[in-house]
Amino acid sequence: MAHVAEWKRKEVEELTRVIKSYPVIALVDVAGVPAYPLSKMRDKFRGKAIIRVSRNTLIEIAIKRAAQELGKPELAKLADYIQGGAAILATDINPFKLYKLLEESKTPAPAKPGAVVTKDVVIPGGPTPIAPGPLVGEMQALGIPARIEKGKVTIQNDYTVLKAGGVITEQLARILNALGIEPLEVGLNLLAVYEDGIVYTPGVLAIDPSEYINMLQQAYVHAFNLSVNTAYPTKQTIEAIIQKAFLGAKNVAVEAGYVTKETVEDIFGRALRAVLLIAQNLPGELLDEKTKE
Amino acid sequence: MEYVYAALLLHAAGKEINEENLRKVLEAAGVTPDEARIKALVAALEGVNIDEVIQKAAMPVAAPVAVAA
Amino acid sequence: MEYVYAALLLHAAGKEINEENLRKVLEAAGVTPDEARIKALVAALEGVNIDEVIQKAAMPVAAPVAVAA
Amino acid sequence: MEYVYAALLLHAAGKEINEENLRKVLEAAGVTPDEARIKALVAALEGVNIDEVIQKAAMPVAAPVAVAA
Amino acid sequence: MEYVYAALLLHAAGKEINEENLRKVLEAAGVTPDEARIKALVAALEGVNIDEVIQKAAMPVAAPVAVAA
Amino acid sequence: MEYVYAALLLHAAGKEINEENLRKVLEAAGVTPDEARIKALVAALEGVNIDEVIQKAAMPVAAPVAVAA
Amino acid sequence: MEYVYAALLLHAAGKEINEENLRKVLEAAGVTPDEARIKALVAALEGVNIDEVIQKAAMPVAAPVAVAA
Repeated sequence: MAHVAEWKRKEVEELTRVIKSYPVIALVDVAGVPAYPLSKMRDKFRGKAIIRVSRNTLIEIAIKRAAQELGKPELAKLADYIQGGAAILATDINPFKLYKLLEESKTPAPAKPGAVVTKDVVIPGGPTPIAPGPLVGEMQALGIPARIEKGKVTIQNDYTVLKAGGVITEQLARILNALGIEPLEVGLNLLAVYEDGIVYTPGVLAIDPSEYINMLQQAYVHAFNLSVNTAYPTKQTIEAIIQKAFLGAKNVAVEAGYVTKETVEDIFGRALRAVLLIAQNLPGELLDEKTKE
Repeated sequence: MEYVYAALLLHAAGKEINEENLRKVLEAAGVTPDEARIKALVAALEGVNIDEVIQKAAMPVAAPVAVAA
Repeated sequence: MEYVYAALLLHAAGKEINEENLRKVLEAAGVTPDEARIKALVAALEGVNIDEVIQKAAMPVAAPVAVAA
Repeated sequence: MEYVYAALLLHAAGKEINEENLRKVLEAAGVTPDEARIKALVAALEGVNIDEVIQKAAMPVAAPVAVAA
Repeated sequence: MEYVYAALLLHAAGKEINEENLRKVLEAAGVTPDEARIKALVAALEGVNIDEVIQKAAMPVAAPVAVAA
Repeated sequence: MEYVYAALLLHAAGKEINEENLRKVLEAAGVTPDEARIKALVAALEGVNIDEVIQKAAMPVAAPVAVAA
Repeated sequence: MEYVYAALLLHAAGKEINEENLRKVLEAAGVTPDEARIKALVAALEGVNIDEVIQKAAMPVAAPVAVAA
């Protein structure tokens, strides 16, 4: 490190210190994030996380040094994920929550030619502020159902003009900007997170909350079924247990044609329905007034 | 269900649902009436407004299921 | 409806639904049988699968269910 | 429904549903058993597959019965 | 479900659902009562309006579903 | 439902659902275990195939109603 | 499902569903906790109204009625 400039040495020392003082160390890509959103992000995470933008090489050295000094070899692997304009985000926040927070804090940005969209780009149906002009022809050329109504360009119905993963062309960028549609997202892209000997990648961290909701409901249904089916009463299931027993008893009585005040309606109903169903097949002159009603 | 049909037949014919009538109808249908079942049925129907029950029973519960074919 | 109840009673009793049997059951229920209606009923029920109809009438409707996962 | 509950209790306990057992259970519940109802229940349950029936929904069907309009 | 049927039997018979009564009914059905289960059931039934709960079960299903065939 | 969840957790973990294990899990969850409820649960689950029981709908399900139009 | 059962147990016990509590409950059940799964679960359940979610699961649904049109 003898030839290393003084500022670089200080920078690495500072980065190493930050990495060593937080349990959760994330690598984020700040390339393409303008200064203003980045400072807004810093404000948002103030007190919860420290964001340090630096050169990729210095970040790599700092991560490896911190790993060595802490005796945590797994931490060094985080350096493998450095790409783009990497920055260190050090925090106490659980990696999964951190990913969620970063995703939620992304803000929409105007279309740029050559940019890849992460979500489908939909042009909503309805009137637009655009006056008739050559743009209408360009829209129609892309399949957008644009028409002129009352002197304004109107979109007939919602139209997906670009699928997720698609590249914005110069022409589309012009149209989207004219329509005021911002199809891009600006924010910190999480590259990888380290905590407790594990490096988490976005693929792992992108959890689907609805899956967990489903599992919760499934678990509850399991508990409910177990309780009711084994007649082990709990506050939440005692009513269902009583109902199950009652319905079972009623079923048996109805099936057996054993008339009680609880079953008379069902039993007579069956007989009556059988009669009505048969009556459907009978010629009209056989039906008496009651059946004809 | 013989006993139930017999009872409903009597009711539809405007006759009283009592032990004797049930016995006669069942016998005419070739059933050897079980005294206990006859008595139990008559007892169970005591105080039951059959017209009301029939009317309720005839109404399809809820609306017929809407089926998208 | 008496005629149909009588037919179902015979069916439940395992007896044939023919003119004679219907006449006997109806008379036991105090109904003066109308020959034409008896004949028409017997004719109409030919080819009807009564067991199937009864089963349909007994079919349960959806009960409140806690969904199995 | 006392009689039916008593029968299902016996069934769940793996005991035979007969007159004597029903009588014992009903008496233990403070009910003075009615012989006719006991006999009728035992007779009615003959041939009924209780385990199967219990699982079926109790609700009568809304079999869309199109009554001739 | 023995314990629950025993409880419903007592309820239908107009008797209190307490440990002693449950024990008597279960024994009459030939079940050796498990004290813990009896206690758990009695505790769970506290404050439960059985008539209301049963009536809810007897009610026809809320709304029929539209089913794609 | 704490007790049921504890039992399901033990089952999912491949552990025996016995009084001691239930007690440990409940205590770890900050619940002071009620001996009667633990005993009742263990008794209720005896001989029960838990995998089967948790999948079985608790309420009777209507059989598919085939209605001929 | 161990992790989810553990979460519901904590919820039912009125305890917070956090990493430490989950770890304790799982360990008491003889499970060696997987840190990643615990973290993911805690993150996923943050802000989720569990009572509401459960109630939706418990909602009685009409069983799928297959109707042949």
